[in-house]
Order: sequence, then C-alpha cells, then structure tokens
Amino acid sequence: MSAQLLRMEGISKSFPGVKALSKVRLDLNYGEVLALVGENGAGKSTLMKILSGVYQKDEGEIYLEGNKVEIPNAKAAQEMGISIIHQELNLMPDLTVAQNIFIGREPRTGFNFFLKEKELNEKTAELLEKLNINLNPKETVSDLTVAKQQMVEIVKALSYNAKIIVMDEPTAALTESEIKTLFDLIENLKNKGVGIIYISHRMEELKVISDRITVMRDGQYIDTLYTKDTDMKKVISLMVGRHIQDESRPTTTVSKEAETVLEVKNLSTKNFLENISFTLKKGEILGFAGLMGAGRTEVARAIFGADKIDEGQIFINGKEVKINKPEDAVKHGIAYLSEDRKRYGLMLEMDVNSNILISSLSNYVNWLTFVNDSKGYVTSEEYVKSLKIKTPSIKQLAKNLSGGNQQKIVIAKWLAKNCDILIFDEPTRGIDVGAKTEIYQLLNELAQQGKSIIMISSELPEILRMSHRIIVMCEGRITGELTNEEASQEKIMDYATRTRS
Amino acid sequence: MSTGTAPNTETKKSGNLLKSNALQQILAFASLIVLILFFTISSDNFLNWTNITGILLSTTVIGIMALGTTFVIMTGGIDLSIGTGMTLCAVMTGVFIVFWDLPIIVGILGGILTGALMGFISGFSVSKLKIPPFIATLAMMMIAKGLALVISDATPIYFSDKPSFSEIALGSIIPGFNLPNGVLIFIIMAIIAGILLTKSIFGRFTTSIGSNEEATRLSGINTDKWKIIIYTVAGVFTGIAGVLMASRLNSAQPALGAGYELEAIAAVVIGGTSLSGGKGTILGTVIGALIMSVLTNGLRIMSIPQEWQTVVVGFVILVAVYIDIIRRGKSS
Amino acid sequence: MSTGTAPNTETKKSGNLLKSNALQQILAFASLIVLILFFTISSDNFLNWTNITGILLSTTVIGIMALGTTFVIMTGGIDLSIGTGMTLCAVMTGVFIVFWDLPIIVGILGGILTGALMGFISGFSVSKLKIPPFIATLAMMMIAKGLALVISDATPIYFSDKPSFSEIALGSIIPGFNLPNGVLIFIIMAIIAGILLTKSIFGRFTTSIGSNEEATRLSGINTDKWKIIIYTVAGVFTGIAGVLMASRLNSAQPALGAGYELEAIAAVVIGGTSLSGGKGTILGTVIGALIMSVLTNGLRIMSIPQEWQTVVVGFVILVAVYIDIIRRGKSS
Amino acid sequence: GSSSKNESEGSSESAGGDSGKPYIAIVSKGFQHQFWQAVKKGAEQAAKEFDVEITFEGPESESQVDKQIEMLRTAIDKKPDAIGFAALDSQASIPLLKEADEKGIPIIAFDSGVDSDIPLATASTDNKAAAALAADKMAEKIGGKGKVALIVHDQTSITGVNRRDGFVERIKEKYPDIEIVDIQYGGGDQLKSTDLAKAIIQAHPDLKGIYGANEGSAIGVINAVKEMNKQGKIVVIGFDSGKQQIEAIKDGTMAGAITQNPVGIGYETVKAAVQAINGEKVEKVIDTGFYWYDKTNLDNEEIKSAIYE
Ligand SMILES: Nc1ncnc2c1ncn2[C@@H]1O[C@H](COP(=O)(O)OP(=O)(O)OP(=O)(O)O)[C@@H](O)[C@H]1O
Ligand SMILES: Nc1ncnc2c1ncn2[C@@H]1O[C@H](COP(=O)(O)OP(=O)(O)OP(=O)(O)O)[C@@H](O)[C@H]1O
Ligand SMILES: [Mg+2]
Ligand SMILES: [Mg+2]
Repeated sequence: MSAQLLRMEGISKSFPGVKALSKVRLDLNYGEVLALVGENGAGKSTLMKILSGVYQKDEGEIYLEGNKVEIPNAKAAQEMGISIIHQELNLMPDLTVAQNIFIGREPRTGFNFFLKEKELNEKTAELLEKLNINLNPKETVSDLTVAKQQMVEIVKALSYNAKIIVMDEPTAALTESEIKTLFDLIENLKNKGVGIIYISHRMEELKVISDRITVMRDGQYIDTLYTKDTDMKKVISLMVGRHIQDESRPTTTVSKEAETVLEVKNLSTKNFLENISFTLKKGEILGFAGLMGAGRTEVARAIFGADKIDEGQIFINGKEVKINKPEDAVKHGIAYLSEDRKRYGLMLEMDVNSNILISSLSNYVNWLTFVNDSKGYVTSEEYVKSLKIKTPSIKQLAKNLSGGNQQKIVIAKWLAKNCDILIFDEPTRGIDVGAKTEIYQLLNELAQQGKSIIMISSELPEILRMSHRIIVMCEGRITGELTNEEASQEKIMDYATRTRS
Repeated sequence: MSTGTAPNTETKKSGNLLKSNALQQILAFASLIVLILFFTISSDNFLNWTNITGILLSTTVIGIMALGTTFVIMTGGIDLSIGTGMTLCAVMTGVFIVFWDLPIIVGILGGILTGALMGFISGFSVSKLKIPPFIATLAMMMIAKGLALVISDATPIYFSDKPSFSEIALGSIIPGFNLPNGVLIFIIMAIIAGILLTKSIFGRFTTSIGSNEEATRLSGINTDKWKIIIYTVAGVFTGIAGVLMASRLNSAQPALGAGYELEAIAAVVIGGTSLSGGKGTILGTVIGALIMSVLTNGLRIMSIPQEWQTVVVGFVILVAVYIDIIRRGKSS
Repeated sequence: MSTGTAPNTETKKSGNLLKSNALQQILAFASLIVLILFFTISSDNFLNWTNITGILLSTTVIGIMALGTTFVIMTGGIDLSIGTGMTLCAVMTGVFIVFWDLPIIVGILGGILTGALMGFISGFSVSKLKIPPFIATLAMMMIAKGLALVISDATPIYFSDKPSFSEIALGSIIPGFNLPNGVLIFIIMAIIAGILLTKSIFGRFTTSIGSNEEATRLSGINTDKWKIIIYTVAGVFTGIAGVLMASRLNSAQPALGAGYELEAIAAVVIGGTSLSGGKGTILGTVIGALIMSVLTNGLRIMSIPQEWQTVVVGFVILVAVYIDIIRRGKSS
Repeated sequence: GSSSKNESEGSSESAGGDSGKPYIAIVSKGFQHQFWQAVKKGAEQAAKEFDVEITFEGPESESQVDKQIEMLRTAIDKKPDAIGFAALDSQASIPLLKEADEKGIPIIAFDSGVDSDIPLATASTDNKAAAALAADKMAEKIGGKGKVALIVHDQTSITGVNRRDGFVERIKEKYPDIEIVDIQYGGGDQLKSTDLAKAIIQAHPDLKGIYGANEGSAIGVINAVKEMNKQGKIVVIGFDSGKQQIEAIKDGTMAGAITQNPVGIGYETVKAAVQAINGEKVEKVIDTGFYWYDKTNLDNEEIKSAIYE
C-alpha cells in the first residue's frame, strides 16, 4: 500500500456547448471517505462517470495504485475494481432484486450457460443479511419503492468487492434508518481499506462520515479540506462562492382567520391509504413527514388525480370537487411536483423552454391554437433568470442539464402555470445547498403571496424549518399533526414510527 | 460566481448550432440528391418534366399517409391500419358518390370522415383501453381490410359517371402549369402538417407525449384526449389519401393497400423520425417519401429486374438511415 | 388510530401473489378456451383428432417464427424480416438439396444457417450500426424477398426427387400415434425456447436488455454482442420454420411469406409479451399462436365468408389483448 | 438540362437499351407466380426470335392496381416502341393508355382486355369459358351431384373473379344437383390454401370435389387431400400447370386441370407488338386457347406445348 489508491489529474471534458470539467484533479487514499461537493452542475457526476468508464475524458491522466490507466468502458472499470452507484437509478425493473445485483455474474452450470437460480437467490439473501439490509431477493424491482430500489443499487455496487466505490448522492432517496444502515456499511468498508468517493448535497452527512472534502465549482477544482478541521460554513462558501444564511424555523406565520383552501376528507385507496383527512389554509406551508413508504406520495398523487381514489372527498375553497385526472386538478389550481423528476416531471428530449411552458401552453396560443413562441420565450427566460437555472440557453435539451437544474425547470413549470395550491414532493432532493436556500426562499415567497403549499420531505430539518404545520404519516394513515412550535425531530419520529402491531 | 465565462459559451454555442443546423438541412437531403444525380446520369429518361410529375404523383398517396402517421409515430405509437384503412376510405367515398349518388364534395368529406372515425377508434383503443398501438392498429388493419371487401361486395366501384371526380388527383388547377392536382394537394398537406407539428399546441403536445407521456399527463394535460385527437387527425390524412387513390384510379379498388403501411412508415423513419417518439420533422417525412419513390421510379427506368429492385430498395433504406444516424451523431 | 385491522402487510401480499399467480395461469388461457368451446358448440366437425392435428400443423410455421421473434421483442426490438426471411431459408434449402444435390441433413442445416446469417446481419445493423430494429429488419425483409426470387429464378424448387424430405413436417415418428412431425418439432422448439428464456444466461440477458439496455451495459455486459446473438438465434428459428414450410409444401415457393411476420408478431403480443421489452413468456407466445390458428380454422369450418373472417380476427385480437390487459391490471 | 428534351421524338429514338433494337415494355399482372413466369418465358422466346428487346414486370399481387399504373406510367416514360399490357383493372389504366396512344406507342393487351379501342390487339383466352369447362369436368367426375367447394386465389382481380364465376355459373345453370358449399380465397399462397382446403374438407365430410382456381390454390388442394388421406375420395380439379399439378395428375390425386397456354400468350403478345412496330396489320383478337389436360392426354404435343413444369 505504498502508492495512493487513486489520483486523477488535469481531467477535462466538454459536451457540445458546455465545458463540464476543466483540468480537475482528485486523489483518494485507502480506507478513506472523500466527499465530493459542489453546486448543481459543478461537474461531480461527470467526473465520476469518467472514472467509471461511462464517459471518455478529453484530457488528463488517471493513476490507479500508482499505475497510469485508461478506462474505456464500464466493464473495464469494474475489472479494475471501481464500482459506482449512479445518481440516476440504473436498474432493470423487470428483473428481481437478486437478478439485478448479480447480472452478468450469475452462478451457472452446464457450459457456463444455464442459471442456478436457487443458488443466486441464496447468495443474494446471504449478502443482504451480511449487509443488514431488508430486501426480498425474489421481488421484482419495479414493485419496489424508489428508496428500496436505491438500496438495491447500493447492494449491487458493494457486491463487486471493489477497491474504489463511488456513491453519487446515494442518500437522496433514503430515509433516516436506511441512511444509518448505509453509514454503518461505509464504516465497515473503510476498515477494509476500501476508498470511497461520496457525493452529497446534505452537509450534515459529510461531517459525520467523510475524512476529506474536495470542492468543485463550475467544472473546476477549488480545494480539498480535512473534515475535522473544517467548518461546514467554509465548505459552503467555497462551493457557492458567497455566504449563505441559514434559518432553522419559518420566518412567517399564518393567521388563524386564514381561509381553508383545500380540505381532504376520509380519503382512502383500496391498496393503501386509510381515512386521510386534513386541511390546508391560504398562505400556509403544510409539511408532510414520515418514513419511507409512509404513503405521502400516494396522498399527493391521489389529490392530484394521478391515481384513483376509492373513497373520500376533496373540497377546494369549501366546494366539493371531483378530481379524476391531473387535468382536473390543474384546472382547480393544484400543482404537483413529483419526487422523481426524470420519470414524472420532465420531457428529457425536449428543450428547457418547452418543459417550462408545457402546463401553461394554452396561455400562449392564438385562436388557431398556434403557439406564440416569442411570448413564451420571454416567460421562460424570466424563470431561467429568477430561479437561476444554469443552462446555455432555453433551447438546451432538458436531459443535458444537471439534476438540480432539472428540478428547477419543473418548479418553473408550475410557477408559470400560476397554481394556488402547490404540492412539492421532495422539492430539494438532489439539490445543492445554494439552490436549496433559493428554493426555501421561493417557497416562503409563494406562501406570502397567498399560495398554499404542501411540502413532502424526508429531511426533518427541512420540515421543521419550512412548515407552519406538520402532518406525520405512517403506513398509509395520518398518525399525528403538530404545529411548528410543538414540533421537534423526536416528536415527529415518534409519530412516524407508530406502526400497527 | 464566475460571470466571465458564461456569455462566451453562449455565443460559441449558437455559432456551432447555426453551422450544424445548416449542415443538417443539406445533409438530410443528401441521400435524395445522390439518388437523383445517379439516376440522371444513368438514364436520359429520368430527369424530365413528365417523369418528375410522375414521381411526385406516385408519392402522393403514400406520402400523405406518411404525413399523418408521422404524428402518431412522434407520440411513440405506430399505425398499421393506414394501408387497408386508406382503401376503406376509398370504398366509402365510392359508396357515397356512386351508390348513394351524393354530391362529390359530400362523398369526399364522407371518405375523409371514415378515416377520422377509424383513427378515432384506434386512438380510443390505445389511450382508453390501453391496447398497445401496434396491436390496436393491426386489428384495425384487419377490420378495415375485411370491411372494404364486405361493403364493396369485393368489386371495384367505378366513378366513370362522375368525370369530375378524377380531376381531384389528375386535373391541373394551375393554368399553363402541368402539375397534377394530386401533387398540389400533397404539397398543401405537407405544409399544413408542418405548421401543425411545429407551430400549434397540437404539435407541441404530440412531441411532449412522445417524449414522456407520464410527465405530460402529470403536467395537467389530458394525454388520453390528445392521443385520440392525434390518431383521428392521422386518420384524416389517411382519408385524404384514400380519396386521392380513388380519384387517381377512377375507381375504389377494395383489395388494395395491404403492406402500404410499411412503405409509409419506412418513409417516416428514413426521414429521421424516431420510432420511440418525441423526435421528427415533416420535411424529413417528405424527403423520406421522395427517396422511396425516386428509387422505385429510377430503378424501373433503368429496367433493373424487378426482384433486384426489391433488394436494392432494402439496401438503400439501410444506407439512408445509417447515413442519417451518423449525421446526427456528428452534429450532436 | 385504527390499529389491528390489517395484519402483516408482507404476508398479505405474498398470499395475494400466490392466489393471483394461479389465477393468472388459468386466465391466460381464457381467450383460447372460450374460442375452443365456442367452436365446439358451433360445429360438430371442430373438435376431433384430424382437425386438432390440422390446427396444430397450421400453427407450426407461424408458431416457430413467433417463438424466435419473442426473444427479439423481449429486447424491445422487432423483426419484420421473418416472413420473407423464412421463404429465403426455404429457397436456400432447396438450392442445397435439389440444385447442389447435397445430403438432406446438410441442406436443412444450410437453410437454418441462412436464417442465422440473416439474423446476424439484422442484429449487427441494430446493435453496431444503431439502426432502429423496425427499419433494419424492414430492409432485411425486402432484401430477403428479392433474393429468394433471384436465387430461385422466381420458380419453385421441388423436392419431389427426395421423398424423405417431406417426412420432416408430415411424417409421424411416434408409431401408432398420428401426430405429424412438424407439430412435434414445434413442441420441442417451444420447450427449448422456454428453457432458453427462463433458465439460461441468454434469456436473462434478453430480459435485462429489454428491461433497461443502458443499465445492462453499465453492468459490464456486452449488450451489442448479446443483441447480435439474440437476433441470430431468432434467425435460427426462422430457418427452422423455412425448412418446415418447404417440407410441408414439398417445394420452396419463392413468392410466399410477405405478411407472415405480422401474424407471428400478433401471436407474440396476444401472448402477453410487451413490445417495449422486458416482459414476456414462451407459453404466452404458444397460446397466442394457437388463438390465431384456432380462430382461423374455426371460422373456416363454420364457412364464414372470408371478408368477415378478417373482420372477426381483427376484433378477437383486440378483445384478447384487452382481456389480458385487464387481467394484468387486476392482478398487480 | 435534360428535362427540356422533346418528348415527341421519343418513340423513334428507342430508349430501352443502347443496342438500337426495338424495345417493348411489358407490364403484366404479376411476376412472382408461375403463370406469369410462363408468360414471361413465351415473351422472351418471341423477343429472341424477332430480335427485339423486352422488359417484363408486374405488381406483387393482382390487387395492386395502383402499382401497376405506376409501372405503366414509367414504361411510357421509357419511350418504348410498343407496350404489352395486361390490365388489372380495365378502367383505371385508360388515361395512361390514351397518353401512350397520343405519343404513338402501339399497345397490345394480353390476358384480359381493356374497356377501350386503344389496344391494337388482345392476346387472351376466355377465363370464364375455361372455368366453365372445369365445372363440366367436375360434374362429370363426381357423377353430376354432391357437394363441391372452390379455393380461389383472389376475390377482386379479373382473373380470380372470372375463374370463380365461370365455374359457379356453369354449375348453377347446368347441374342443379351439385351444391357449392364454400368459396374461400388463399391469395395463391400454397400454405394458406392448404390450410383453407383442409378446413373445408373438415367442415364438409361428405365433400365430393374441390376446384383450385390457379396454381397455388390447386397445389393447396392437392396438399390438403394428401395430408388428410383423401386421395381418390375427393375429386380435385386444378387450373394452370406446374410440376406439382402434373405429378398429382400422374399419381391420381388430381383428376385434371385447365391450362391457358401462358407461354403462348406471352409469345403472341410480343409477336403482335413487333408486327405493330413494323407497321404490319395485326389481328384484333388473338385467341390463345385453353385446354383440359389429364392422365390421358399429358403426352399430347398440343398439351405439352401449353403446360409448363
Ligand atoms: N450528456 C451531456 N450532454 C451535455 N451536457 C452535459 C451532459 N452531461 C452533463 N452535462 C453538463 O455538464 C455539467 C456538469 O454536470 P454534472 O451532472 O456532472 O453536475 P453535478 O455536479 O453532478 O450536478 P448535480 O449535483 O446537480 O448532480 C452541467 O452543466 C451539465 O449540464
Ligand atoms: N398499488 C400499490 N399496492 C400496494 N402497495 C402500494 C401500492 N402503491 C404503493 N404502495 C405502497 O405504499 C407505500 C407508500 O408509498 P409512498 O411512495 O406513497 O410513500 P412515501 O411516504 O412518499 O415514501 P417515499 O419516501 O418512499 O416517497 C409504499 O410502501 C408502497 O410500497
Ligand atoms: Mg450529479
Ligand atoms: Mg414519496
């Protein structure tokens, strides 16, 4: 173990119109967790994709255990002992958990051609047990929640017994208990001498698990710091190049007299939800807390008409409304920002402009239903500016933007539509601290303008900081309701774990 | 933040875009131009006005079907019913005009409406019943084929008593300019389709649904309704193609059309429209349709044996699409 | 709040799964069983051994093509070349056995190899040249069609001098049991296909590619290579179908086969395989193929006029697929 | 450019080949089926004999009227010295025939006529009469009563319709005890026709005879009878020729078949075209005849020249 585990030097990479990386360097020691931080679009994922053979670098060198290497494809990276958990899920939804984890490495017999399915499942069960992860090897991945899918991805990366493991925002979809499991795993790996590159926007995590932090900004290397000697505020200012204010509680209040804009009564679905009832007032931010799979997304989708409601009533401004499809919801002024922007939020192959205007397109057409592009461009440009969406132009395809900027496009879509009730499902998932603050500000502004907001979040600090009122869910039921003053992390967790037994 | 670099990238980018856009426009024609040059050199009889109008006229029916089906393919769907569907429209036009003796214009509208109705049913099956487009329109293809025979009693319906009917495709409305009306109609339909796709909310939603249907639905757009509309509009194009076919043959031939859908779809794909949806242009489809008909015509003019013609067409399709793929790869 | 209503969600779920699985197996046959019952009641001549073997024999060619193409469709691809490709394989078998006078077994292998070669070329075009499967195999369909005519000089090749050749499809190897060999071969091929799909890495990678090709590639699997293999294997099935066809007709008919691909694909989709890839079963394909041939046979036995047969088949396809969709919707 | 080339000078210039020989473009009803291949063979024989150049093409199926029109259109654009044309639809092609006529290109119709005086000659046989002969033979072989069925290749094309109607009408007129139980269409596809015929035999166990209206249909019937072991129990009457029909006649599976002398049709067409080019007078109607052939007359010279293997 003389040489360093990994050294990347002078790495540059351009995409058409975007210089994603310019002369970036990074080094990693045995048994170390190196955090890689930077704003959305800083180039973190791109750098890691170069390391794992997904992209080819334009220039620069990579040294693995002292030897200069070329990484032409994903397979080569695996063979060199580099394994990666991608930011986007990379699973085969029609295969089972076990089949996903060991794809290409299945136990075989008969000319190495026939599968030993039983052995595969046993092997997976063993691995899952060893890692202390609760998953059924035989379950089909498409039936799993995003969080569980993320766990599959993690298990798959760990199963390679790699020397280097890259984790690109592994916790973005996870809740507290799984994050803890993951951190235990990381600790274990460290002790075995594995080097880990850890990308996350959750600053508090970095403090807990990282040894050093490398900061990137705008495709450039900024600095590397030792975690224990560093104040997180410093990291953040390096990242964004400015100082960020941090509140811990809402800055506004909702008056008692504020009218109720949305009331949900006894909403149930056959499969899961049970008697969900709550109200939302004008200008209020209502937080929805709960553990993974508590049913918050289901509630949101049901109200929005994305899924079928089996029972229950919805009142808007005191009048009962029937919402059978998202179109109805939008007509009644409800907007829904989903937790999985790639699948449910964006037209990745279309440009930023089209994505922003899609919901409000009817405002930009003449009597012949022809779209008035120039009028639309003005609106798009406005939102690109006001939300600080980092894009070369509004004509850029959505798929070419970084995760955080994609999220902002989805927000812009609903702002352009000017809905009164906004449901934000994990609005800051995968978003950097700078942008997070901007989004918090935005939510507050919107509330002040009299919009009503439901904010679903798995990050308790975020819930506490933003919500006027908090609803806690567990197993498809509402188990508690707290005002901001009463609420604390402990209380919320208490309600969130009130399972039936 | 680093403000200095940003504007730089932007101008550079748009410069690149301009260059590559211009290149794209030219290269999209490349296969077609190469073909035309080749045939012009190979045969004296290729590049003259009669043959050019001949080629254009032979493009009209498949071309108009291809225009309509471009929308369907843009949504990520497919329409296999356009071939025999076109025939059913022709037969219905015959029924209205010849059997029921309705005015020609009513008969034409009736034929077009038949297409719209078929499109509506396909769209309904696809969006409301969630039947995959391939299978929904395959079924529709069979139903249309059978119905065309049933309704016409398996006999051609002749428009001989309505001499003006054949003027629709073969007459020439522009005085002194010997361009068949059918070609004119094709050009007009192409322009309409182009405007619809790029300028109207209809086209925007078509692209959006093809790009990500679920995200479009969750943006508050009634995707089911729009898919029905899209298939119906495609059906209108099929109907127009049927009327033109009937006019050109001065008769509704009830057994025609099986397999034509593949030609139309090939034209669309050669034109660069992606079968997985979200990407495509009308100009591309027009070029694709022209490539197909120039090729067929040129090979015939050169008196290439028929069985070899099929082989060559297959091969050219491969090459044309491959060139298009390379071009895209380069330009992006 | 309401405690103790539902017990453990997990046991509840697996219980449901078990029940719904058994139900699934039965319901998958539902359309087929309904059809058989209907025809048995409608006609005395339907359910007897001769007719059953007749139906099975008429399923073999399309059925074997459907088996092969199930793999291709499972990857999210499509193969339009199987119809005319099958014909080319039959012609090549004729060339080897009749023209070149090679031993029958060599001729058969030659025919199958022709299929494999075509599959290889399609697979290569799709994976290496990145040509969309629809267009790559459409081109291959035309090329095969033309070549079959060129090679055979547009004349059937007769196997009359090799009497044992027709035994392949029509003989009966099991003594005392009057089951044509063709049917036996179909059953064996179905079993092989089933094992390949569910028990081998070949099948695993097929499903995986269809499920998420990019993720499969990023898992270190050479998806391009596997896609070529998958198309080649599908080609082997096409080749076998071609040999069977030649044997049954005791001649290689060069002009046959156009349109057969749609029947085979319909069988696959009716059998529940998803055209977007990742989901499908061989049993489903077999049932799908049987539904098609039972339907055609039954309608013929009932002497339904042919134009109406087409309409009915189209309609039944719609209904069968719709029932399947509802069944899936319920069970998930 | 070349587009300004004057068309009227076309026909004398001979554009088909560089050889300077007269060029005759033949647009047929099909090219894949054996019948049309035989017509082509006859045409090629004549071309060799009269030292002219020909091309021969036709659509894939006899329903593709529009494709045939395209072919005729290109044929005219090639400025041939004469055109041989077998119209799929007797009316749809008239505008083009007029155009050819105006350009001075002589037209010889074959196989079936056109509703127009433009063709200088028509080389064909009466499909209907030929099919009626098949009906007579069927009646004779089954003893004048019982159930019969038809497998026809095409439901809409003139050939298909005439070969069906000629048979059906004759049965209705002359043989009241014969019942036609089913008519199905197999597109001339041997495999489909086989399964069709099997289903018909299955549905009507007391069926006496089946008539296959072209080569593919007839072969389908032969296959079906063989597969169901009904040789000798069901009378099979065919149409056209080809190796399999001839063999079936020899081994007794098929009672006999009608042939229309396709080779002769092709030969006469080209011959008439050459006469027209040379300004000679051509006969308006050239009847190429049809024949019944069976075991007894297979070796007959006249029959031998009219059938093909
Ligand atoms: N395939 C691509 N084509 C064009 N541009 C791309 C592509 N992939 C990334 N980019 C651009 O490269 C830059 C870096 O993106 P990257 O995904 O590496 O950022 P990131 O630091 O991971 O951000 P996030 O925290 O939001 O995930 C961004 O400007 C992005 O738009
Ligand atoms: N159709 C269904 N049938 C049965 N269970 C379902 C169905 N849909 C969702 N579930 C289950 O319902 C639960 C609620 O999921 P949901 O996504 O709403 O939770 P959430 O609180 O938003 O959590 P997350 O953090 O995962 O987003 C999950 O356990 C999920 O597995
Ligand atoms: Mg990233
Ligand atoms: Mg959720």
